[in-house]
Amino acid sequence: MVDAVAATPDLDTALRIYRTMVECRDFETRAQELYFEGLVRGTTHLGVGQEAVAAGVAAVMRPDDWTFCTYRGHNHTLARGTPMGPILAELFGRGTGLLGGKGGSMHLTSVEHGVMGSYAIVGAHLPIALGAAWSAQYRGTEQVAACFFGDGTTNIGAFHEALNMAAVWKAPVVFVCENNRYMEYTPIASVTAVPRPAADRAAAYGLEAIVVDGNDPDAVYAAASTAFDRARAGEGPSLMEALTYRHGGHSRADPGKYRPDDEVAAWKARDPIPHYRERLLATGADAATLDAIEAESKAKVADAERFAREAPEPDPSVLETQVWADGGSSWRGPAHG
Amino acid sequence: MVDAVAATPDLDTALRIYRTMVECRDFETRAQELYFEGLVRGTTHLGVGQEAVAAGVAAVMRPDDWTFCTYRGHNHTLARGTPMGPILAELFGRGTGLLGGKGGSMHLTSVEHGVMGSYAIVGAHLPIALGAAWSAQYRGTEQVAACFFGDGTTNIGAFHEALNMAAVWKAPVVFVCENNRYMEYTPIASVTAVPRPAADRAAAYGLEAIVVDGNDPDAVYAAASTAFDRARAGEGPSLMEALTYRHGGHSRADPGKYRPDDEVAAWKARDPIPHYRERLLATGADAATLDAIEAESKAKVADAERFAREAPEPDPSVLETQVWADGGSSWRGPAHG
Amino acid sequence: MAELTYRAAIAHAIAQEMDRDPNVVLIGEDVGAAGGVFKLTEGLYERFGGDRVRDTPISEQAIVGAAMGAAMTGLRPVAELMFSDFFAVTWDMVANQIAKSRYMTDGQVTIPLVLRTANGAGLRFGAQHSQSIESWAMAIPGLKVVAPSTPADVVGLMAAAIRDDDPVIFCEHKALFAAKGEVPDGEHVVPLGRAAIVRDGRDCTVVALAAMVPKAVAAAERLAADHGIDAEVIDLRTLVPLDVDTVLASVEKTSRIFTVEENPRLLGWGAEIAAIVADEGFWSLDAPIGRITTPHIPLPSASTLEDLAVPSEDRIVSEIRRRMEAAR
Amino acid sequence: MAELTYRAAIAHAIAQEMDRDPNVVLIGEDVGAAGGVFKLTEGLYERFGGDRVRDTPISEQAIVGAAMGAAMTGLRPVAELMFSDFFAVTWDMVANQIAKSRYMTDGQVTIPLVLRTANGAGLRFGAQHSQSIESWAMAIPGLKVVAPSTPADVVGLMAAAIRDDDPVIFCEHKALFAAKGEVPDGEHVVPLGRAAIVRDGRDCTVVALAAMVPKAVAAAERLAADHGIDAEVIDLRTLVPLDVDTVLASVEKTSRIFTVEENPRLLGWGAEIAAIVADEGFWSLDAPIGRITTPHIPLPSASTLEDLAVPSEDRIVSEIRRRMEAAR
Ligand SMILES: Cc1ncc(C[n+]2csc(CCOP(=O)(O)OP(=O)(O)O)c2C)c(N)n1
Ligand SMILES: Cc1ncc(C[n+]2csc(CCOP(=O)(O)OP(=O)(O)O)c2C)c(N)n1
Ligand SMILES: [Mg+2]
Ligand SMILES: [Mg+2]
Repeated sequence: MVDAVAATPDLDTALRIYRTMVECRDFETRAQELYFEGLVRGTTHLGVGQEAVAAGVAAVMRPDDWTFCTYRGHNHTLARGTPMGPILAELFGRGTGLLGGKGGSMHLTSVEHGVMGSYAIVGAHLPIALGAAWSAQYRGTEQVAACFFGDGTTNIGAFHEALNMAAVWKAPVVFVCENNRYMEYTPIASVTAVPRPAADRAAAYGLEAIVVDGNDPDAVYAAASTAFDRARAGEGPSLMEALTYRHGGHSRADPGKYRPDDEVAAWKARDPIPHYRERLLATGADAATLDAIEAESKAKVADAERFAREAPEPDPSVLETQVWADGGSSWRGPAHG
Repeated sequence: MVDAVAATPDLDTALRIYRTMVECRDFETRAQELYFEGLVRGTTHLGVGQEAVAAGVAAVMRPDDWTFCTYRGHNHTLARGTPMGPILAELFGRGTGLLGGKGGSMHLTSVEHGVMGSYAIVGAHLPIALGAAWSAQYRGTEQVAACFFGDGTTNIGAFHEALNMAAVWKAPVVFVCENNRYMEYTPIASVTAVPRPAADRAAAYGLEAIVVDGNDPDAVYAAASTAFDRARAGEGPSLMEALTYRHGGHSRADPGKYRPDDEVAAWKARDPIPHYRERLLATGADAATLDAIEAESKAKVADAERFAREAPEPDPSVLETQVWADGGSSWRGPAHG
Repeated sequence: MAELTYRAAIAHAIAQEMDRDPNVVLIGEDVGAAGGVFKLTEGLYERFGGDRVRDTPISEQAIVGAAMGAAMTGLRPVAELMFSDFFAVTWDMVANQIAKSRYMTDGQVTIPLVLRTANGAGLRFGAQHSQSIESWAMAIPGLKVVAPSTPADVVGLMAAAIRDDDPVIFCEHKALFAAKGEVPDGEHVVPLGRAAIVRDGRDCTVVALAAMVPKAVAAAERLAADHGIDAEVIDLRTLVPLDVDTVLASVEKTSRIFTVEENPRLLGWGAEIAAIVADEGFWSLDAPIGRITTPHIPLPSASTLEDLAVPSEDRIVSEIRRRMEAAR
Repeated sequence: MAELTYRAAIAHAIAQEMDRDPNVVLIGEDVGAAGGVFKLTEGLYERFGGDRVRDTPISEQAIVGAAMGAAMTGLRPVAELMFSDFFAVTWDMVANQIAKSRYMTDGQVTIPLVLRTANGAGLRFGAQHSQSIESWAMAIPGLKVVAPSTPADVVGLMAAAIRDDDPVIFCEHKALFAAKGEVPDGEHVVPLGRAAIVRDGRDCTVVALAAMVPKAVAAAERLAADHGIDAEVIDLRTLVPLDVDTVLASVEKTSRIFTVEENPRLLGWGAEIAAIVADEGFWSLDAPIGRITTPHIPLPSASTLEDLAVPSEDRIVSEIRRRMEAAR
């Protein structure tokens, strides 16, 4: 375990982390309710319980750094500052959604905020994040790509290829495995040859094994600081494994019943948000500040809900836009004239 | 390094190993000449210099064990007893070739001899070999699948997926990496994050790191014995890395000039065949026996060449056979009638 | 006869074959204890045990490759790809290894396996979880391709697919999972390569597949009732083998043909049907061949947009009507 | 004008664009110091250095994925897939990620990259190293698809592909590597989506691509000289965008159309051409549409068999002649 000594967030940063976690939690909790109301369509994958990873890493990122995440990407998308309204409208499938209704929950992207996409096919974004890092390296911009994925993702081929190539190229990419112990409904331990699906593979790419308490944002922050510094210094990629847990099921209506009750209870007792609140109070933050953050978060979510409820359905005309860079979708050559 | 103490081939076995190596060498040497004569068509990939791996592993295999190898598969195909004539005729693209002219050098297969195919897309056969092993496990036959591949193959996704799943399933498969230091023209070290492309990854699958002198058939034999015993005992897969070298280029007419002269010279000086001859003479074999093996090999190759030269071109009618198990290739539903 | 959902028919069909042949095994992600993310394999793990119903890691290349290796050596594996879009991750195994190995070895290896997959749109899952990939498979020599539209065909075609000695891509349509239908009692097998004429008609031929079949039938009823157009609807059921005879015979009768396809425009299976008819059925044709497809776009996730993208009953009706009237 | 081989035209074209734009970079297996296994990138590493011309491990998913990530963030990568068959290994990156991300993000990301690959048969490399995969790519919305038949088009279309803001699959035909042709001096760019009429004719239209173009032209000369059939030959050059207008205009003139395709029978690009003509060009047609293709089989390696499989000049002549005479 990397402990939180290496780099510790100052109070401002810690409050920012707390705000991020609270907002993520409030947003997703409400989104789930709206799913059961039938307003959120398609599928969603919540990161409730895993917020410390998103918040801790985002806190070390520069605005021009890049986030690549998965279908379980609400937290990561929010953590970079993407506004809630368009995200929720996107979950509703509305025209003013973040992606105009074309992508949905699984593909949240806000290039403006450095969120380069949420990827829904397991493993695909690891090479893509490496590619962004390569571009930063080539252009000498000192940008870093952060790439988030789950424990289950460590068993797919793209993981292996991306890690090796990133290491060989010394690409400035930080791979963050959120080990929440399950790939959908199957315990990761039952399908993985090593106990730590990411960390126990690090050596296969000449990398250090980094395991971090993914429910402790300070620990995540510390490990991320080291990894980002290393990346910016041209020393190459890192692979960190953050141990965490999703409170709910894998997606949508999944109640997550395949998990032992006591396991769920133990992890809920380690909920990162109330714990961090305690720590903040113990280390100098005052309750009023935290209360305000919480209230502001609730208000933001309410605003977002209003925005999403009022958002129009997508205009039918957009169906055939944005396949190509010219904005259209024609597959015919230019008309002869 | 696993040394040759664990299991040592008895004299008979050692002579069998020697015979295999000599036959492989003679066959490929002649095949290359015939390539330059224009009789061998398409492409070939020689294993000249790497014979000890094929011979050492084959010597521990049961007749009903399976070999899965690559486009560089002449040695492995021969080592299981596949007759030379049909192999050479296949390289000529003839109708009595091992595959009727349909597969060529890169796809040598002789199910009858346990050679379940030579695979030409890097990495593909690792999962396939695992599948055969799974079938043996399921049916309780104690068969083992041996799967040969190169150093370059360790960087492709299928390698990772197959190793992990084989380890989790404790499948009776022995993965043998023939590390000949090059993936086509690029030195493996320049594109791989670890010095030992296979062995340094073994721990990522909970496996022991096994490095063996791939130019020493006894060392290969010893390591393979352990691995096959383990597989048959239901203890799961092994991954062994055999250090070796191809004397020639990657394929066809490649002179292999991207390699330093002294590197080539050093490895040629470690040619497994004369070295093994020396060892055999030193440990009880008599020269006449070895001479006879060599002479018989030459005669076999000459016979094979005669067979191949006389072999007919494929009959045009076979073009459209054997797409389907019914022997044909029709994509139309059965005629109504 | 029992009424089953399309969803339940899947597990029923697999159970029928697992009962019959101990070499039939099932692997895939979450197919075991969890019964599949779509509950398509529910009860099989309990009934046949972990040796025959195995959960895998997220390793599609290993899953499909292992199925191939097992099929080559005596088993009849059924492997699930959770979403058909994931075929792309393992396309080498499917298109290069499984499809070609028999031919490349001149028949030395036989690869009796079934790759089952949740295919198609309708759940608002967006571009990477809603594709119809049957046309990808049709383009690869050496693969058989099946896409049932009813619970009875799920059972009958699954049985035929599992018993077949060749590799079969078996597309289970997500939008049909809840659909109900009668399934014959006892063993039920439907041979591959036979289309079904699901509605007789004289004015035009409408060729459909999977989820487009009920839509085409409903559209045909409306065309008949509201517009006096009597459409014959053919459910292809399998793309390979392809029942060319049934299509040509129908066109001979009707002189007009439409395809109704869920896939994107270019090189959907309808293009092959059109090309075949424009050759072998040319002299029967009285009017241009119409293909009703998704536009050549990735699928959007918003319900409004997804519904616009995939051919709807309304669009089928209006397109056929417009063309039939233009040709009069 | 300088005479170049098709092979040399490739490096020449890439160099032209690398000179012009520092964001153009090249990656792939053995593309650097070794100059490519087919010597297609010879000299580029020496000229542009290891930062711009990078060797990779055997990791096609990482190669193509990295190209995508780089393209999204400001570079214009050109990535080589050594053989087009290997697209299967990375099909998810190509078909699911690269093709769809712009649409899924409603245009937030732009992916200007070129995936170059050695395509097609003729070298006796067998089923896994000889495929023509341009039709696979054509079926995926979001991909542009280019397949030049001459050195000049290699240069001009490569320039257009690299400058294009969309992903382009660029198929370099192995059987043409040694072919020579004139390449214009100075900067040469050929817009995507324009077919070339390479032989004027009045009796029938023959649509071809890549290595089938010279065969179709040679066959047309023989048809004219020996059989009085005056065929118009169209080199499509790009499948997406597809120059439908040129094809339809030609069919309007000739009333008959044939495709000459190297790919297997089912769902080759010719099926799409046939389907389009059977719809939009239907009233121009006087006879069935003929597709001359490889049978629906994997490609065999023996020279005798490979030559039988792929359409030959002889087969093109006899097939067109047979059909033209039947229709008279
Ligand atoms: C290639 C591929 N295979 C399967 C899936 C289906 N799937 C979606 S999420 C998931 C589990 C992923 O587990 P993990 O990586 O641990 O991430 P988590 O969902 O726990 O965040 C699976 C199997 C997929 N999307 N892509
Ligand atoms: C997926 C894939 N990528 C690239 C190739 C081209 N290729 C054929 S052999 C080879 C090198 C393989 O190196 P290695 O695994 O070390 O085996 P060796 O040839 O040295 O025996 C490459 C890149 C291929 N066949 N398949
Ligand atoms: Mg997980
Ligand atoms: Mg090698």
